[in-house]
Amino acid sequence: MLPTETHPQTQRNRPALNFAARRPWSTLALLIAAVLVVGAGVLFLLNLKAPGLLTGAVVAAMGDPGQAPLILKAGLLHYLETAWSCAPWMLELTSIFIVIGTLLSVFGVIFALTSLVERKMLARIQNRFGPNRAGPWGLFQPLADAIKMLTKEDIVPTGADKVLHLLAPITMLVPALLVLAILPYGPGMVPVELGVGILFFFALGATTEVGVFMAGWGSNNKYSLLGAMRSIAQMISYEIPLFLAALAVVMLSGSLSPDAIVSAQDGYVFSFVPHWFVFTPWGFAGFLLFFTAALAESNRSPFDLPEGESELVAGHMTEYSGFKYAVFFMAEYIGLFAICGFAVTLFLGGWHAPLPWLEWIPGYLWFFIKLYALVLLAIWVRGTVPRMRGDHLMGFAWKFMIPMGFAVILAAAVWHYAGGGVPGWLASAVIVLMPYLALGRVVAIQYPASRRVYRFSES
Amino acid sequence: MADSSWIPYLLCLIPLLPLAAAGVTALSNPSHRRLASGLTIGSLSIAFILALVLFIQVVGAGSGEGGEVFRRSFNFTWFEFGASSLRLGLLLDPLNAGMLVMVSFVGLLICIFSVGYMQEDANFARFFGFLALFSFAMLGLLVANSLLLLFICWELVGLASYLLIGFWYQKPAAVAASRKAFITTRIGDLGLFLGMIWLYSESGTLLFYDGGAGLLEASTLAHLTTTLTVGGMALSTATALLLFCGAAGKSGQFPLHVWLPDAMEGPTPVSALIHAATMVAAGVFLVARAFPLFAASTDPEVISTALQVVTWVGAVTAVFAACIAVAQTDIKRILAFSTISQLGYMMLALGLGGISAGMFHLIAHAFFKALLFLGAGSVIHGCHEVQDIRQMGGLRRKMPLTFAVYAVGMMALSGFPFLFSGFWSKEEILHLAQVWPVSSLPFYLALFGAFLTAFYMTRQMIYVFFGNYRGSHSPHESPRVMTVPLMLLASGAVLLSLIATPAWAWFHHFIQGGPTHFELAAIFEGWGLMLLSIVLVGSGVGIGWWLYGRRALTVVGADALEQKVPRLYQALAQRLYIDEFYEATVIRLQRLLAQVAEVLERRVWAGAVTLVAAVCRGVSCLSRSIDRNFFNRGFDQGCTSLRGSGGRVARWQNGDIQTYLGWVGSGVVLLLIFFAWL
Amino acid sequence: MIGLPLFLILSTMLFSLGLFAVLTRRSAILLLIGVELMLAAANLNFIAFWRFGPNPAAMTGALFVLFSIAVAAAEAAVGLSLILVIYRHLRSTNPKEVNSLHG
Amino acid sequence: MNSLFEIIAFLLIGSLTLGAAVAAVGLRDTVHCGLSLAVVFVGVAGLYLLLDAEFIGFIQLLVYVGAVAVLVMFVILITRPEDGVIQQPDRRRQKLPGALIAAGIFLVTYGAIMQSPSLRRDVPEPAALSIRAVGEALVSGHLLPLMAIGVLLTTALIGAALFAMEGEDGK
Repeated sequence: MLPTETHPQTQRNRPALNFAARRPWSTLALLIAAVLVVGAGVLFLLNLKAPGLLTGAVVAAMGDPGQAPLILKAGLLHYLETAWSCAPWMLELTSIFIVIGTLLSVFGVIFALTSLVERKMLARIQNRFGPNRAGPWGLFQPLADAIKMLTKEDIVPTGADKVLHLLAPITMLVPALLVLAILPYGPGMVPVELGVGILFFFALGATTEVGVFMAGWGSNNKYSLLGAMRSIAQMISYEIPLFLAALAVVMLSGSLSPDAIVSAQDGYVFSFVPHWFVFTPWGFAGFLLFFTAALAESNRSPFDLPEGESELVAGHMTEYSGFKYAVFFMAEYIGLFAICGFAVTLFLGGWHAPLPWLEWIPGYLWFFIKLYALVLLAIWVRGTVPRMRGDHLMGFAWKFMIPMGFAVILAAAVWHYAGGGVPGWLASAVIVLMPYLALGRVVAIQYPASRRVYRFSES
Repeated sequence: MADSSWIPYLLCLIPLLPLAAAGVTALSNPSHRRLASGLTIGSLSIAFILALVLFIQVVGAGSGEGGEVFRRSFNFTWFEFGASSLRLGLLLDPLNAGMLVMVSFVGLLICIFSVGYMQEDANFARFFGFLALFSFAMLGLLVANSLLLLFICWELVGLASYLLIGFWYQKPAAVAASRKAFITTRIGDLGLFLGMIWLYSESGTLLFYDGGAGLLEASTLAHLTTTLTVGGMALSTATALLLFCGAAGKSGQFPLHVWLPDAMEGPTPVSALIHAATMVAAGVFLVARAFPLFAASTDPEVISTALQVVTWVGAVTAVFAACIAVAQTDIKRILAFSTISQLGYMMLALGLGGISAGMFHLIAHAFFKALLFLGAGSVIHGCHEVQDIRQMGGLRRKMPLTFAVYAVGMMALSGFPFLFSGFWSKEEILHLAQVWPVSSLPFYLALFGAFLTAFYMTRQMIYVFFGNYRGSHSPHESPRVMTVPLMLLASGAVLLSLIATPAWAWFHHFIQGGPTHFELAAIFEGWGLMLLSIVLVGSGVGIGWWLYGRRALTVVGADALEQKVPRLYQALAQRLYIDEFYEATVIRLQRLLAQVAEVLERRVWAGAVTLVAAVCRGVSCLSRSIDRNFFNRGFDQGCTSLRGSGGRVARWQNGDIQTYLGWVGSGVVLLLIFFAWL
Repeated sequence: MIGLPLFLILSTMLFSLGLFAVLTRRSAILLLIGVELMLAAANLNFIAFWRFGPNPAAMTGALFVLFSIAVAAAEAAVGLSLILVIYRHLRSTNPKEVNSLHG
Repeated sequence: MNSLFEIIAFLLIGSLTLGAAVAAVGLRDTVHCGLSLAVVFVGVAGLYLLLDAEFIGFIQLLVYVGAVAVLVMFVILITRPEDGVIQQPDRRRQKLPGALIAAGIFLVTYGAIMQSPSLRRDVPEPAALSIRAVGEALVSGHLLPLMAIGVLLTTALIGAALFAMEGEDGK
């Protein structure tokens, strides 16, 4: 790729901060260190305010399999306390680190797995095998990718804003990781017991846009900047329907903390249908709304216009290579996991078992099963649904999703005050269906179905 | 003729006719000579007829029972101001009835005469206009029942005399004479005016007879005599004297007689009418009219001082004028001085209490003096405007008619016995003077006056008519239009004596009331006095003939009398230097006052005015400079500095929000400092 | 000991920095940034006083900050769009050049 | 507010915010200023957390970092002159008055703080900012402001959109 001839004046007349360019390992170390430091700092802060799992050495029923991780942690802490007689704050510190460690490792594994699974599923959808060279059924493919990412030379475009180029991946990954801290993996297993968990989630969701912008701007490339602008616009416009759907759930469950929301979905109807919000008319519509907005938020599948391979190559990530690109990649997936986990807590009853008699399986397993189900759904959607055009993408958000969001809230309110009986169901069902019908009509009028005309090949 | 309602119309008609004539001639074209003369003569003749009718009416009414004199007064309100009103009135009584007849008759004759006399004059119409105006004024004066109306007509008469004296305005002498006449009569009128005002303020009315409240009626007179004024003099006496001043001025009595000789500058008919018969008689008429005022005194025996004054003034004037007349060489001047002395006689008669004597002498004098003047006029006319008697002589052959008529006049004037009215009237005056209780000096003065009169008249006759003609022109007899009035006048002078002889003193009773009876024997009643006067007249004529008759008179040589008493003659010729005396005193004082006033005027007032002007100009330029320097410049200064500072402040508002905010910030800091550490 | 004064001092520093930015920077956007800094400082003050104030139960401080954040957001939006228009019109964002009302 | 962690946290976050603020003010490149502004907002959010006002902190994060910072970035990009480098005339001279005034205000308030009685008051125990209480307060006592804010926001945003949009038709 020819070095982009830069306008003489644009030559920055200050010493280029380009140590990253020449010493890849140092950048790698710097990246990891930055991520860890920032993550720990924020968790510290949160923990100070809301001592949750991290510090609470709560030992519930010892034998309950659902509490296995807690029991382990308690045991370990007990051991440390007795054997190494550490100071209490030392204990606290270690417990925090234990939780962080488990979280990172679990989601790291899932990340690796997903990258492989995604490529495998896409391939299967496209009637091909997918990566199967590296290890049995391509199981070591993620490892191969990781090594590739690490060994690749980290190229920083000349004239690019070195600092921003470096900071962008960090500001993308950190919020994604932080969001994991508030998801209720199991009963009592919430890393940070926050009263405003949902709000925390949306706040950090918002910060990713800054990262995208940094990436776009730092790479001193018109197209990457353009891609960044587009993705930011998309993320902002889809954030609102996301928020509205969550609002409906929050309104009904009466609290912003995920734990409360999950507990609100406890119990079963007709002894086998769980109280999940998804099984309520507004809940189902809300879940659909939430899930599509979630896909858009994480720039995937039908909404991945900015990074779409056929559009602007990798959008704001084109100028990245090597480990920084890996970080971006990781941030994207973890963002997806987080948002799916969030969808699970909001609509799919968090760690509650779908059927009463399945309750013996520990809560956190249910959480991850549902989470991964959604991820697979996302991958499936990615494989099948065609990419949306730019203005349709934006139009869809503002013209349909937001009104739909309001309809869901209205339906929820009606459902709530109608006491959950049959009339409540019917009314909220009607309210929910109205926008869909309207959408149907609009689409029918604007884009009447007609035989496809092949202009260049004879039919 | 029983009711007397038509009398007032006639009374006011008599004066108004000449006025109408005067008005028309004034407005008409001066070239209409016949119109002017015709109108004037016509109006006077009608007036004369009406006067006759009234005269007959008065005579017919008789004196009524108890010696009451016939008197009708008709008063009307002239105008009202506030509560009081000014009333005028007309009066008819024997006194003014006679006068009316005399004035209108003489006026008529003179007008007829002047038609011939003024034939060649260019301003013929204007002359007749003035004559008509004069007649109106004189008649108005006669019929007036109010002192105010009398005064108005009195002034108009003065005006007419001024106009007529100065008729030939080209001659500076005439103009000076008219002005002199006007001013001297004005001085007298001043006295009359003051008296009138004083009377009005005291009595509240100016009417002579107002049904009991009139000025001359008993009640008012009583009031006037009782109130005393300055110097203890009775009010009536004081006012009487003031009225007498007016009379003296108009009739040319001693102090104010200087204007009459100079008035001869006017045309001769004027002199005849005004300065012989009528106007000069106005003064005497006034005294006669206001006689009750003059005679009023607390106790009837004592003769009021006013009358005494009148008597003395009359006597002195008579002698004084007669002496001067002796030394005059101008024919009209001699007659003028003789008029003054005869007026003195009339005043003397009135002073002595004899109203009828005075009035009779007045009427008689009017006739023969008019006659003499007109005679002189025809002489002058004949000698082609020569007035100096030394250049005449021997005219009895050239102008026999004028000589005859002139002789009749001369004899009447000097008082030839029995046949002529002059004798009887003078006789009565001498009789009254003889019995005057106060002193007998006026009697002797009167006698001496009579002698002098006879003397200067004979001198004049000899100079003019006897001897041979010494002038350069060829005298010729006047035309009939001039001689006929002369003859009428002459017959009048003679016939008048009939009504005033002691035998049948009709006129006396007519004027003063009382029954009249005819008895021939009474004619010789005062024979002693008559004999004395005859002797005096005879000696006067004799001496006159002795001095002038025997030798040929010369034009340039000294006068016969002058040869006898040259210094006295010269003094008398120069009118006893009265004019020079006036000139030296009054006029010089006047001039001095004038100069003082002029100096005062130029120095003081002019100075004051210029001073004020200067002050104003100073103040105005001061304010202008203040305005220009202080206000304008100061104001401009203020404006420019304002604009400058405005500009500087404007620069602060340059739209740069950062500077704004900077100031805000600093403001906040200061405030905080202020409050935090306060 | 982290007490109220420390927070106040911190917010005053922020405020003066913001003011400095507004007074000296040459670009309109930086002015806005300065303003945002000042607003953040003010909100910090509110919360500090709410936290250390006598009556934490009364939510006024917090609510006030909520409303202030909303208003600040609106203000930022309008401000930025204005800057946009000015830039499009005058081709420069230097406040010194934006000093006339006409045109 | 006395545990070691909190002190360390306060120092860390405070210095972070101040540093970012100084950067926002001082840096030459506006883009960097914009980003440092975002960092300042994050720092302030952190301070809110320290002051036990999580709700406000996350709202701050959501509103400021999410929207305002991005908006600022957008406008900075759009209004960058083509040549990329903003001519900075000699800024030393103009800065002096601004600096003086800013310093003045700081010193004055500093003095005021030092004098004020707040120093001596004891630190009350943290009161949890319960969301429910906030919600109720909003809806009941402060309903009018809430509505007003709604109206304000709509009008402001519509207006801002109009301004920006106007440019579209090339005026």
